[in-house]
Amino acid sequence: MELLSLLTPGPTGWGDELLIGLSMTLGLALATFPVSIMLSFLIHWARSSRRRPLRYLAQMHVSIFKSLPEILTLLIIYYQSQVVISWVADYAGLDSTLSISPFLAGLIALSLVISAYGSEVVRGALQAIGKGQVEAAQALGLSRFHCFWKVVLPQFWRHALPGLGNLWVILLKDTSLVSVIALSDLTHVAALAINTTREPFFFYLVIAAIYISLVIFSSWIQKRLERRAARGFVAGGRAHA
Amino acid sequence: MLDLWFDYKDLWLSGLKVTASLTLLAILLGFVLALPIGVARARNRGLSGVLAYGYVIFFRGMPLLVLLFLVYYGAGEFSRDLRSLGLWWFFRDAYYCGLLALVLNTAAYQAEIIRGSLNGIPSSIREANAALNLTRWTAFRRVLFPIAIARALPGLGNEFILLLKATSLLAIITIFDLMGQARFIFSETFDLRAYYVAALHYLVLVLVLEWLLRRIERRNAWAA
Amino acid sequence: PAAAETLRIGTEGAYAPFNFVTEDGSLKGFDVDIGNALCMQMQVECEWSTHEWGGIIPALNAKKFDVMVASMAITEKRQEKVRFSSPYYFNAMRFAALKELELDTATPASLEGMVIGTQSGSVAVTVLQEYFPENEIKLYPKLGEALLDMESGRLDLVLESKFSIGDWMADGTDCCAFVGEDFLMDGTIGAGIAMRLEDEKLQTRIDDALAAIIANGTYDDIRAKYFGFDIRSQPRMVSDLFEG
Amino acid sequence: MADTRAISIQALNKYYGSFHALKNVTLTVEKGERIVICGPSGSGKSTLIRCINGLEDHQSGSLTVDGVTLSDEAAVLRQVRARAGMVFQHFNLYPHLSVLDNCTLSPTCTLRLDKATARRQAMELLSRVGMVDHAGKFPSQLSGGQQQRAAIARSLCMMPDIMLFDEPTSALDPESIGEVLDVMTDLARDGMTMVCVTHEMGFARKAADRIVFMDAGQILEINTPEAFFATPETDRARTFINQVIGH
Amino acid sequence: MADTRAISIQALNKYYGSFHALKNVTLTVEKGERIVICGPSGSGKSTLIRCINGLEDHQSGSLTVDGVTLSDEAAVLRQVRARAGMVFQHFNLYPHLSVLDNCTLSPTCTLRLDKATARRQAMELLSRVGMVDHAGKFPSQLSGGQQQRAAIARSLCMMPDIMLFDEPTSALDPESIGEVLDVMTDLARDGMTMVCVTHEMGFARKAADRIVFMDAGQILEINTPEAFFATPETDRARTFINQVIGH
Ligand SMILES: Nc1ncnc2c1ncn2[C@@H]1O[C@H](COP(=O)(O)OP(=O)(O)OP(=O)(O)O)[C@@H](O)[C@H]1O
Ligand SMILES: Nc1ncnc2c1ncn2[C@@H]1O[C@H](COP(=O)(O)OP(=O)(O)OP(=O)(O)O)[C@@H](O)[C@H]1O
Ligand SMILES: [Mg+2]
Ligand SMILES: [Mg+2]
Repeated sequence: MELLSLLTPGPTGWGDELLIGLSMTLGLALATFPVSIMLSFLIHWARSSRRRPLRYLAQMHVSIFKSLPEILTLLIIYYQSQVVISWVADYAGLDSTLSISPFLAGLIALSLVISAYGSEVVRGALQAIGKGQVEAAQALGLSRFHCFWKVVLPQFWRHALPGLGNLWVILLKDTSLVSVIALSDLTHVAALAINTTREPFFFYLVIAAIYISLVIFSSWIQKRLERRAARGFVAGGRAHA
Repeated sequence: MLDLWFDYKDLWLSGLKVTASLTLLAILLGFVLALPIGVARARNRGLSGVLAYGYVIFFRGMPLLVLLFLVYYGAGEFSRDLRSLGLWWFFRDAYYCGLLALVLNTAAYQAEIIRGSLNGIPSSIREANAALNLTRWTAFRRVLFPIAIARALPGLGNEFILLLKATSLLAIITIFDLMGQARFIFSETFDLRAYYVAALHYLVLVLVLEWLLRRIERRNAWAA
Repeated sequence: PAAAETLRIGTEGAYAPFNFVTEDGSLKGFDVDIGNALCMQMQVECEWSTHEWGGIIPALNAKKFDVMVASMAITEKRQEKVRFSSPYYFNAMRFAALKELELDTATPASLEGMVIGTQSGSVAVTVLQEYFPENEIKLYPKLGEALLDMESGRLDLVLESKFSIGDWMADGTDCCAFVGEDFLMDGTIGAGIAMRLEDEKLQTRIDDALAAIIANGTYDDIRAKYFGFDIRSQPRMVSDLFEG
Repeated sequence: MADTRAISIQALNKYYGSFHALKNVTLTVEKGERIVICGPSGSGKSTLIRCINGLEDHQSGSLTVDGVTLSDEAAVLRQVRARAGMVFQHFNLYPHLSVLDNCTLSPTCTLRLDKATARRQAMELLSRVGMVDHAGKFPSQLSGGQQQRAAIARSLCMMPDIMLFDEPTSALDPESIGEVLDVMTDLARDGMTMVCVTHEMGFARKAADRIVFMDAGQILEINTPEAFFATPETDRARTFINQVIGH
Repeated sequence: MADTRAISIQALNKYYGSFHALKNVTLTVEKGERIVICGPSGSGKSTLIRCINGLEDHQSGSLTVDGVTLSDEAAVLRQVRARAGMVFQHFNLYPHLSVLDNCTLSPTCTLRLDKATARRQAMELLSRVGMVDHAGKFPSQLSGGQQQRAAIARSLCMMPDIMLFDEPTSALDPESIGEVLDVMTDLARDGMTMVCVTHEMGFARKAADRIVFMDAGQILEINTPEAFFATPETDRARTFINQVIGH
C-alpha cells in the first residue's frame, strides 16, 4: 500500500512521470516502426537488385546491424551523428546549434537495427507468396505495377504479419535502451525514481508489468489483424495449392 | 583505431573473455532450462503447460534491461533475506546476476523455438511412430527429439547471436565485458573510437559464432 | 525589448543534492539554483536539459547544450576537451563504508581486499586506480546505484563527493558512515562550469557573473539552502593524504 | 480357434466431430486375401484403413484384426499394429535416419531384436524391394518411388501378417508408380494379406481378389475385379470407373 | 501475310546455368492445331512451354508466336502473352480474390475493359467451364478440379488465340482430372489452338492432332496419336508408353 502511493500522479508520486515515460516509449516505437518497414522494403529491393554495389551495400547493412549490439549502435549513432552534424553545419556555415535529440538518435538507430531484420521478413513474405503468383500475373499480361499492387501486396500482409508483429515487440522492448542516452522513457524514469525512493524492486517490477501488458496487448492486436488478413485464404474444408 | 586497441590491449582481451564466457554459459544453461519448458509448451496440457506458458509470457514480455535491473538491484533490496536463505553469495555477484537474467531470458526464447519445431513435425511422422508401434519414450528420444532439434537449429542459432549481443547490457550492472570495457575506455578518453573498436569485436564474434553454427548445421546431411 | 538570449544548460539530474529530478518531474539542486542565478545575473533565459554522465562531455562538444553546470571537477584531462570557469565550489571526495566493517581509517592498507564502487567517469575512478590498484573497483552509471549496492552489501565502500554521499545518508539509511578525511584529487581546482573550448567569451561572462553573485550574497543564500557550512575552502590533496 | 478371418469389421461408425465419415461399414477380409478399396475423393477410404490399425478411433461397431478386437487401450493397439503394417501415401519415412536405420529402428526398440539380426533382416527385405544399394542413403536423397519401396520394406521388417496401403502410388510420377506396383504385386503373389486403397485399376485387376467400392462413407459394392469392371452394380461405381479409366 | 502458323520454334536452345535444358528444339504449330507434349520427368516439357510465352528466356534459336518474335523487351512479351494464355499445374489462382475477381483482374487492368463488361464476359466463360455457381467463392474453398477450371476460365478471359497447358491435371484426384479434361476436350472441339503438356494419354488420343515426345531436352518424335501409340519410332518412347498406360 505504501509502495502503491509512490505511483499516484501529481507532485507527490511518480505516476505522472511514469505516464510521460510510457508515452515517450510508445511514441518512439510508433514513430520508428513505419520508418523501419519502409527501410526494410528499400533494403530488400537493394539486396535483390541487379547492381552489384547496391547489393553489397544492402548486404553489409544487414550483416552489420544484425551483429552489433543495439546499445552500441545507439551510442555510436547518438555521439557520432552529432559530430557529423556539427561538421556539416560548421562547413556549411549553418546555425551551429543544430542538434540531434536522443529521440531522433533512438529513432535512427532502432530503424537501422529493425530494418536489418525487417528486410528478411519482407523477403520471406514475398517468397511465401510464391513464384507461381507472379508467373500467373505475367502470363495474364499484368504490368509490373499491377502485379505488385493488386497481386503481391494484398498477399504480402498476410505472410508478413507474424514477422512484423515480432519486430514490433522487439522494437517496443528495445526502446528501453534509449534510457542510456537519457531519453526520458519508462526505464529512465524508473531509474530516476529509484534514485530518490530507493525502491528498485518495486519500480522495475512496475516497469516489467507495463512492458508485459504492452506486449500482450500487441499480440492481441496482431492476432486480430492476422485474422483479417487471412480472409479468403482460410480453407473452407480443403486447402489446395 | 589500432592504437586505441593496443593502448588498452589487456582491457579489451579481458572484456572479450568475459563476453565469450557469459555467452557460452548462457547458451548452455538456457538450453537446459528451455528443453523441459519447450516440451511442456508443445504438449500444452495440465499445470506444466500453464506454468510454461506463464514463464514464456513473463520473460519474453519484458526487456532484458529491465529484467537485469530487476534481478540485480531487486536482489540487492532483499539482501538481508537472501543472506538468511544462504543465497547471497550468488546474488551478491554481478556476474551471476547477469548470467541469471540472461539464462531466464534466453530460456524463454529457446523454449518457444523448441516448441515450434516440435509442433512443426508433420503429423505423418507421428503416424509412422504409431504404425511402427514405437513407445512414447522411444518415439520422443529416437524420432521427435532429433528431428525437432535439427529443425530448431537455425532458430536457435539466431537466438545465440541475439544472446551474444544481449550480453552487452551487462555492462550496466558493473560487469566488465567488452561493452563495459568500451564504456570505461570512453569515459577515460572521451574517444568515440572506443565504441567502434567494441563494434569490431562484436562483428568478429558474430562471424565466428555464425561459422560455428553453419558447421553444426552442415552435419545434418539428411535435411538437404 | 528584443527576445532574451537563451543559454542552454546541461546537467546530469541524478546527483543529489547538486542536481536531481524530483517526483513532480522538475529539476532541482544546488547546481540548478546556481545556474539560474547566473542566468538572472547575465540577463538571459535558462533552458535546462539532462544528460547521461558518461556522455556529458561529448554532448557538450556536440552542441547539445552550451554550458554544463553539473558539479564537474576540473582536471587536466578534462581541460583538454572542454573549457572551465573558475571553480564555484570544492567538491571533495570522501569514502563511505559499511558500518559493520568498523573501519576507522581509509588507507590502502586498511582497505585491503575490499570492494570499492564509484560512478563511472568521475574523478574518483582516477584516485582509485592510482592509490588503490589492488582493490576490486566497480563502476556504476549513476552514483545512486553504487550507494544502493553498498547498502545491500555488494560494496564495502563508495568513494564519491562527500556532499552527495552525505545527502544520501541523511535521507534515511544508517547502513554506512564516512571514514577517513575528505580530499581533492591532485591538480583539481574544484568544481567548475564547463563550456566548449572555443567559447572564450562565454567563459569571461560566466566568470564575471559568478563573481557577481558571490559578491552580492546570492551565492551564500543558495549555499545555505543545501549546506550548513562553507564549501568554497580548499580541502587537502590526495597525494598529501596517502603519500605524505 | 482356426479363424480364417484376418480382419472383421462389423457395423463400424466413425465421426469427425459431427461429420459422419464412416456409416455402418461391414467388411470381412480372409487370411491371404487381397482387397482393393476404391471410390471418389472424400468417400472415407483413408478413414477406413486408418481405423483398421487404430490410427483413428471409431464411435460404434467392432473391428477385429487377427483375432484381436480393437479398443483404445494401448496394449490392444500395440497388438493390432504389430499384426498390421501400414504404408502411407507420403511414405512417412524418418528423414533423419538412413533407409537401413528406418528399417531397424522399430525392430530393435519394439521387438527387441539385437542390432545384427535386425540389420540382416532389414537388408533381406530391402533386397526384396530392390533397395539394397540405397540402404545407407537418407530419404531426401531418394526418388519418390525409392522412398515408397523403402517404406514398404520398413513395414515388412515388423513381420506383419497384414499389410495396409493408403494410396501408396498417388504421390508418384508414372515411372515410379510402376516400380512400387511391381513390389506390391510381388507381395500379393507371395500370399500376404493386403488391403490397398488405390486408384490403380490395372493393379486392382491384376492383383485383387475383391474390390470394395466406397462412396460418402458407405460401402456401395464388393465384387471381384472382373465383375466390378464389367458390370458394376451401382451407377455411382459405373461413373467412377468411367472417369478413372475412361481417359 | 496469311500465316497459318500459330507458333514457330526454330533451333531453340535453353540453359539453366550450365545445364542444357532444351537442345535445338524445332517445332511448328498450325493455327487451330492441338499438340500434346509428353515425355519422362525432367525432359524439358515445362521448360519448352514456359519459353513459348516468355516465362523463361532462351539463349539461342527463335520463337515466333502469332507472328510476333519473342525477345526480352517488355512490349514484345506483353504482345506474346496477350496471344497465348497459360494454365499451370498448380492453378496459381490469386488466393486473396474470389473466382470472379480472379477472372476480371487482368481484363480490367490490362485490356482496360470496364468492370461490367469484364464481369459479363467472365461469367460467360465461367459458365462454359461449369463454374458459375462458384464465382463468388475464394480459391481455398474449391476442390482442385474446380480451381483448375477457374484458372482456365481466367486465362480465357484474356481472349487468347492460343492456350498453353502445363500438366493441368497432375495435381488432381481422378474425378477432378475427368472434370478438367472434359473442359479441355470441349475447348479443343471449338477449334482453340492448344499446346498441352500432359500424361493423360486418353486425352491425347482423343483430342490431339499431333503428339510430341521429348526426352533429355530434345524432341525425339512427332507423330499422330494413332501412329505414336501403335508404332512408336524410338525405344525410349516405347518404354515410356508402356509405363504410362501399362498398368
Ligand atoms: N481429421 C479430420 N477431421 C475432420 N474431417 C476429416 C478428417 N479427416 C478426414 N475428414 C473428412 O472425412 C471424409 C473422408 O475422408 P478420407 O480422407 O477418408 O477420404 P478418402 O476417401 O481417403 O479421400 P481421398 O481419396 O481424397 O484420400 C472427407 O470428407 C474428409 O473431409
Ligand atoms: N529454374 C531451374 N534451374 C535449374 N534447372 C532447372 C530449372 N527448372 C528446370 N530445371 C531443370 O531442367 C530440366 C527440365 O525441367 P522441366 O521442368 O522442363 O522438366 P519437365 O519435363 O517439365 O518435367 P516434369 O514432368 O517433372 O514436370 C530438369 O532437369 C530440371 O531439373
Ligand atoms: Mg485418402
Ligand atoms: Mg513440368
